[in-house]
Amino acid sequence: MSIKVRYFASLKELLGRSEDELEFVEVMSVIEVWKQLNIGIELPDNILAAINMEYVSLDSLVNKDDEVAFFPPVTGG
Amino acid sequence: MSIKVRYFASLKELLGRSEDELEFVEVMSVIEVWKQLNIGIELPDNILAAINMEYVSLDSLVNKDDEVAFFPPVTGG
Amino acid sequence: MQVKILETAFDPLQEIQRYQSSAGSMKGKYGATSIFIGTMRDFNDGDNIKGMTVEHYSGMTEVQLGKIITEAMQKWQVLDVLVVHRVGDLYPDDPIVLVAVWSTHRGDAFDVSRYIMEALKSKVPFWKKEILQSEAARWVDKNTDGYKRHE
Amino acid sequence: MQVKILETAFDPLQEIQRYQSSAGSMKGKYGATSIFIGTMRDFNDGDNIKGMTVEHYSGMTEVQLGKIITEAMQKWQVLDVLVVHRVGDLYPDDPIVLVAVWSTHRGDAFDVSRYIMEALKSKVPFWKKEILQSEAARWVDKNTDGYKRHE
Repeated sequence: MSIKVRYFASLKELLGRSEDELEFVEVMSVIEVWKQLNIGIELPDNILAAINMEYVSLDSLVNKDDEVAFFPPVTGG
Repeated sequence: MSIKVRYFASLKELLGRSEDELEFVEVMSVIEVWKQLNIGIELPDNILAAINMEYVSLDSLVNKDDEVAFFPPVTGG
Repeated sequence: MQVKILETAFDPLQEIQRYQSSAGSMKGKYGATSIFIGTMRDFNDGDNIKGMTVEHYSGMTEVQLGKIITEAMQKWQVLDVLVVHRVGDLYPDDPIVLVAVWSTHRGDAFDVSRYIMEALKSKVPFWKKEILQSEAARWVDKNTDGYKRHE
Repeated sequence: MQVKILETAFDPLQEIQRYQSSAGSMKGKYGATSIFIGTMRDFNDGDNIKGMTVEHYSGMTEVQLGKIITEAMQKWQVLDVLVVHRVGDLYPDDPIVLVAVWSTHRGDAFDVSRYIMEALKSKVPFWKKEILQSEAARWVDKNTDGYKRHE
């Protein structure tokens, strides 16, 4: 029972890795997931978050087996 | 020295001809050109007029060697 | 800029390909291409349509299309424009009109392709006559605003 | 409806041709096709660009594109939609994105192609990294509104 956490694009380069696993202990918010995995690194202002491939706010709750993602503004097209 | 007058689409079919020549005697308006050539036939309400391939109002003046055209609303595209 | 009035069937995608290849100076410069293709349907106003004849005022057609494209190129930032329109006898699924616009940024390409189509529909002297399944023929009396009519 | 994410170069006109031929049920029914093609430029923000890498969040890309297309098909009268987007390494003049929309009337086709492009640019998880002539690389920080920026 774990949470998969993914990072993309410039954020991935900034952190130097593309994903983390976090053991699921209790329900927590997206921003708390970030804080647990990136101690001392503030989440940059413009970063977006998703749970299970849907956009969410940073106070949304993360459950076991969820996939959480953090990434900068999208620039496709 | 004459004026060439052209009719298009449903108006051409209504009149049974696609063009007229009118001898140029003096400057006159577009609507007078119509009246001289189509005695007793009122110009249908929605008909548009052009002089030398530019849209004009019915009171615009026609000069010698001008090409005048009458046609219904356009339906291309 | 190019305007073509064609009396025989054309392939819009081939026209775009041909024009884009010939306009080599645009290469690497255009980020956006907006294309509109109008195709003959087999129905209109609740009737089945088996054919169509497009008449035009040769000469005025080119003058008016030229004005419309020039106006668009003055108002927006556009690199190039291609307009192709069929005249003569058409059948369902035949392309009627192609408008293709190349620009650096997408906003201009979208605006201009739509502007040209709306202006073409209201100002360029083409007229459509529909041949119904019953062989009856009728002139299309006016162009609509481009959305589904409440029939 | 079809969404394709491609890791190798594609020809937008061939994709349209292929899709239109396979969607035989549309024949005679669509009067309007609106197409947008986004192409890689060789300049951006005042710099010459020699290459680009497009990264995406595989899975979320398809989920978000599917939602956008479904929303558009609920809001407008549309017959079919094709969206193709490149990922991986691109070079100037390479197509990046294709949006093609088929509808009965032109208003819907114009509205939907633009709606999908704007939504794609703001919601679908693609990211572009530009390689400058100097070999320096930089992430594009955000998409613009689609008009020329005052640089």
